[in-house]
Amino acid sequence: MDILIQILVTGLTLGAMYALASVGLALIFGTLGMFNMAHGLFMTIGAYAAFSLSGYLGLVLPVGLLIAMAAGALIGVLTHLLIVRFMLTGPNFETNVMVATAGLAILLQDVLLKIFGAYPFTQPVKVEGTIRLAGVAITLQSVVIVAVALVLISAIAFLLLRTRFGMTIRATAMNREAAELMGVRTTRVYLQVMGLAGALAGAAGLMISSLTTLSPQMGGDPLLKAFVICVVAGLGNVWGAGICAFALGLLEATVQFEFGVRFGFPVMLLLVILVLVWRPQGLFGRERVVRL
Amino acid sequence: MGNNNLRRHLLVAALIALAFAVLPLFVTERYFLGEVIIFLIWSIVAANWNLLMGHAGVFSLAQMLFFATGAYGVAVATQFAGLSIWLAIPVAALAATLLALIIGAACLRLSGAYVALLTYAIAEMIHILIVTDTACFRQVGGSCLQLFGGARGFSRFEDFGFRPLLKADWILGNYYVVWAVFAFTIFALVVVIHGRLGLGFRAIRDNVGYAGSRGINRRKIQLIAFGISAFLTGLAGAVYAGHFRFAGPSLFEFSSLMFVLAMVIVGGLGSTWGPLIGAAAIMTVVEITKELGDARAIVLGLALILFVLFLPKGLAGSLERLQRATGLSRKPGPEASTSKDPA
Amino acid sequence: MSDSQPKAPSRRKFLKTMGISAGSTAMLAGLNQSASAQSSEPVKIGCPAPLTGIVAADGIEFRRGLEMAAEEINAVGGILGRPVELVFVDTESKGDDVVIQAAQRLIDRDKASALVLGYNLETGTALHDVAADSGIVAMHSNTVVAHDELVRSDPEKYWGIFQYDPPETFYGIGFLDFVKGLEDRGEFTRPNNKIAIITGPGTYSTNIANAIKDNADKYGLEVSLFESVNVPISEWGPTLAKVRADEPAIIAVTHFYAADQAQFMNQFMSQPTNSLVYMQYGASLAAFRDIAGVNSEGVIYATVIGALQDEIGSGFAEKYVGKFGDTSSPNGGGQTYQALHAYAVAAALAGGPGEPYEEDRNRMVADRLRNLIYRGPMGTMRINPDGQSAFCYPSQTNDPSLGMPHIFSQIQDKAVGGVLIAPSPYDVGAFKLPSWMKA
Amino acid sequence: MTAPLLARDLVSGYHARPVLQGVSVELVAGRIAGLIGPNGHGKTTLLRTLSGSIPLRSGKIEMNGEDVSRVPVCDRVGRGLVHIPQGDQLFGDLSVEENLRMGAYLRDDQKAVRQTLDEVFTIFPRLAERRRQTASSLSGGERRMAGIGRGLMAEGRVLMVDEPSLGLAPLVIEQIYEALRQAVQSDRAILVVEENPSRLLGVADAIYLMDAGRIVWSGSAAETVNSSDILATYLGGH
Repeated sequence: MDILIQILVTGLTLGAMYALASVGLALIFGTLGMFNMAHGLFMTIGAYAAFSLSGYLGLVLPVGLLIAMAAGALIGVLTHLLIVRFMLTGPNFETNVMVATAGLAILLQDVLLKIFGAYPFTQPVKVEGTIRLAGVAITLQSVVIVAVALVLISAIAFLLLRTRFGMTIRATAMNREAAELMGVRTTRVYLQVMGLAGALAGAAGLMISSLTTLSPQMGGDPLLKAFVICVVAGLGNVWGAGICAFALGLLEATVQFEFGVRFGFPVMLLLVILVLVWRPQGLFGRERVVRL
Repeated sequence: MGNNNLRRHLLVAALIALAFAVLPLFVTERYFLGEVIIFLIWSIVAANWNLLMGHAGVFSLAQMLFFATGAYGVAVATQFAGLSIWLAIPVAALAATLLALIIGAACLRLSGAYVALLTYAIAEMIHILIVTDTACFRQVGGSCLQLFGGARGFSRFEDFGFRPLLKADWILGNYYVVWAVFAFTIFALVVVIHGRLGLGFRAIRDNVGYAGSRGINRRKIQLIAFGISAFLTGLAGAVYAGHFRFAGPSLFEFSSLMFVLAMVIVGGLGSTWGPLIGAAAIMTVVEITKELGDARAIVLGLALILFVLFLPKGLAGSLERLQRATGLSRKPGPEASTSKDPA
Repeated sequence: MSDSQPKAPSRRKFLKTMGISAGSTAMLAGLNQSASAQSSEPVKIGCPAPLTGIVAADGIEFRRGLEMAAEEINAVGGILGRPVELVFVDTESKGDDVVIQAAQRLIDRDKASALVLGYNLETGTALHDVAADSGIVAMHSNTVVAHDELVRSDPEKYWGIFQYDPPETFYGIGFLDFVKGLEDRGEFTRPNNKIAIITGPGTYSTNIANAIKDNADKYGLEVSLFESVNVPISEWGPTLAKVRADEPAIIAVTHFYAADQAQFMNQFMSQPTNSLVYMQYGASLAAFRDIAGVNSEGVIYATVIGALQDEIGSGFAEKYVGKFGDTSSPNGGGQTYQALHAYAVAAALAGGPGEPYEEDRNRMVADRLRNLIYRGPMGTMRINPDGQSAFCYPSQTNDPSLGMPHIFSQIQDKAVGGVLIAPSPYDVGAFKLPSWMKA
Repeated sequence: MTAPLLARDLVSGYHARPVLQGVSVELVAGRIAGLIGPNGHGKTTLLRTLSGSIPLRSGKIEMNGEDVSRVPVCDRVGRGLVHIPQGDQLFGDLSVEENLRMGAYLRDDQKAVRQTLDEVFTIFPRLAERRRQTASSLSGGERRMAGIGRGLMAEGRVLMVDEPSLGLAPLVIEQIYEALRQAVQSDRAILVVEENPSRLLGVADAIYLMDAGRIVWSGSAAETVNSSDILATYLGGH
């Protein structure tokens, strides 16, 4: 029983982190059809922003969260304005943008290394303390992470499904040209999506850094897992990504317990390989299937 | 036209191979020769990636996995199977080919970014499994050696054997082994790119539906591309392992992948000689940044962004355009080379 | 080192302000004075270090340690009048191939007379051939037994390659001996006979873990868990669940990344088991205490190369932290710091270093190094001629002045770093039963 | 009086290949113009050029006397130019009603939008029945209705419809043309593209015949009837 709860807690915590990391990625892919290889760095920048400004603006979580989200949104918007915008209509957008954002990731990571050094700083913006559930201790920060993930994902769900802005994003995602014929300024929609996804990444970065530490390469691992989740869920499927994140978090925790820690991630990757080979549209996906 | 092209490029290949054959007459410094060896190897890897990505239109991120397979193949074959390195090299290249055919078959139903994801997932899974393996396969002295070398990889296995033979000039022996693989590769690539196979590549890359209606089997062509590219890349990995006496997981880390990708992109995707130009350019710039302090990552990152944005055809493309512009209009300078093509 | 010092400073104060100058720098200064300056050509010292990538934090400490040592050496006239000039090449936390390239570059391009470095990730013997081929001295702290084996296989070729700390194989047995010592003195009574071993990937971690595993039964211990984890690992839930399901008397974590170890403690402490917790290397770094905070208190860690807590060691640590800030780690920087000082003394004694390929000159430096007993902030460096690694105290010699101590520390106050609890005579405090354990 | 839409000597195309080689068209308020011609000769390209989806290489597009040649798509929509593209081009995962509301994307007066929505539902009662269904679940005819309905939602002054009858049952075609006839009565200018000219003969006030990227013939509805042999030559015996 203890063990079951322990695995559940680990799985949900992992799941929440993965969900935060992958929802933004899915949103960008779903709307722009682009793999944002710099998404991990968006997270890292969010985490460092909260870390650096917390000294001035206090250590309260909501403030830190806002800073992280603002920083993520800013870098998302800048990425769009300075890089993505120029490539959207060009040939080979899909592959070119992967290369360019990968370059951006290398660049930003090195800039962070030069500014902050490699020291693994601890994230001051977090909640201390533990609670007990049936004899198992659970850190409050884990609870916060799960809560933030659920709130943010619900907020995104509400935004996409229930607002005019969300409808515009979805319409643009489904058919850019038709959306333009409705009078939608799709370049602006893309910009907003990049900002929104950046904000989500920033929040994810803050949450991840509160469980681990800050380091310039901290985004690499969550990004990989976010890719896994997005593929398994079906690329661009925001809901699927949220659900899959929690499911895969639980799967990873179970595999780690049953078969050994080192098999956790390889099993997830194997899942991606199987999904891509047998069901390329993902478990929940319908749209944007590139098959020949 | 195709035949003429083939002959012209074969001539270029011969000149390049000749130039590198006589280079050690002028350069004796071990570090510089070592860098040229590495340049030759990265050129092979980049050129083969370009074959797969630029010519056959398969955006595979498993390139360094093929390279590592060649290197690991040599390490495992010499260390565990007791094979001579000269036998181990072709065996390792064949192992890379076999792996590529399996991965290629798995990729057949996918295209574009999906291929990138699948190939990357495969490479990453193998990477993690190797790196986290701590079970001793064999005890070597006081350390244990895992079946695939673990996080450390293999080192100090049998090399080409030039040290006892050439003494202080051992590196010349290594140089000519690598040169031989390089020369073989560039001739092979010219024949592939400008021969019948290349025609098929271009047909499927440019228009899949059209190529299909012309009876060109996309799956078969892409599998062939995977196979050739991986064989030559594996060969490069094998001689790399022989040169450094090393095969380890860092060979197929993400950062290594990006390093070679930068060469392909900067050189020019889909060109013939672009990857060589790109490898030279990137290595030179990285070398210069070492003098200026540590700017390697910034240079690589910027190169990837700027070239994709502003020079998607790479240095090879710009060179060609410059050549055409000056050749046609006899009017050198930027005005001549800017075309007004809105596409 | 300001001019406005009182004329006769107390010895304490002298040590504080001068760092380790009391010992070796004075000797070097003496040598420099007696020799007429040979030339003003700088002595190039090359350092291939992991300045980026996963172990960049350590690589940057190695650079700092060298910079501080070079400054001190140059302040007393360099090596026989020639200033020391440092050249760094980033090895990106990668493998042998990159280290070989970096070393070759430092030799051929920068004309390095010697390579002085800390460790490079997962490359035990990469630079040996490069340095040997060019006839220069190389000093590293890769901490691998493979070094000894290679040097032993061809001592004539590897005359100039030194591992200035003992190989990692001493860690495993040293740890078990340490626990036995605690038990013998009645400071610790094991609640059961089980030991849980958690290793990371990589030769260093695995070799130590295997040494503990293979020798556990000799100490009456039974391995209840042997888990391999990957890098980075932040969620220890499943591993801890296994630990909690079968409570061991001792938990040994040989996965050596400070941040990961700190997370282990944070999650362990939410529901601790009645076990002694031992951590390899990472816990010795400031980052560990910073991240784990109060949860770090009670942890035991060991290193075969760490700053001692005596006058020399503490003086160095203070100066180092004063120079590079609170997030710097004297345990990292101290390695290269001590190595460069030792090299400078040996080179001066030998009448100056040679350029690459000036093998005879460099051989003299190597001979001096081989015979030098050098006492720095990390303890005594004395090279074992068989294998050319530093002697380990107490595993190889029972004279503390003749071996580099395998030191065990316990974090007893998160604010000040570990208290050295073994071996004597370097210990400055006693083992305290961690708060989570039942007496 | 200036024309709601006037195009002069348009040249445009995809990548290196120009499709339109100097096309001029004029639309008149309250009139339906028909554009006919064989497949693959630039009819759809003309519509996409007019709406701004394809950039103009040379020539000039004016709306009510104002040059809009360089104005982006969404701003042309803002000026009242509505392009109902070929095929469905619906937003598959949105409901029918959401699709229709997207048509009124630039309109702020929500009350008026609701009124237009009711009007569209009156014209196409089938859409009212299906309003909660996702667009991708509709039948071919229903999708075309939704597409036209979505175009009507914008209340634009110029309506361009690409192949409204392609592949549909005669009854549905009749319904769709009825909708266009109603639309033109509120003084709109309409351009309808059809491959089959017989559909347009009773509807259009003027006909343009397009071939190989040029307008090769144009005339009023009456002239068209008299010149049926020209049409037959171009269209291969309809």
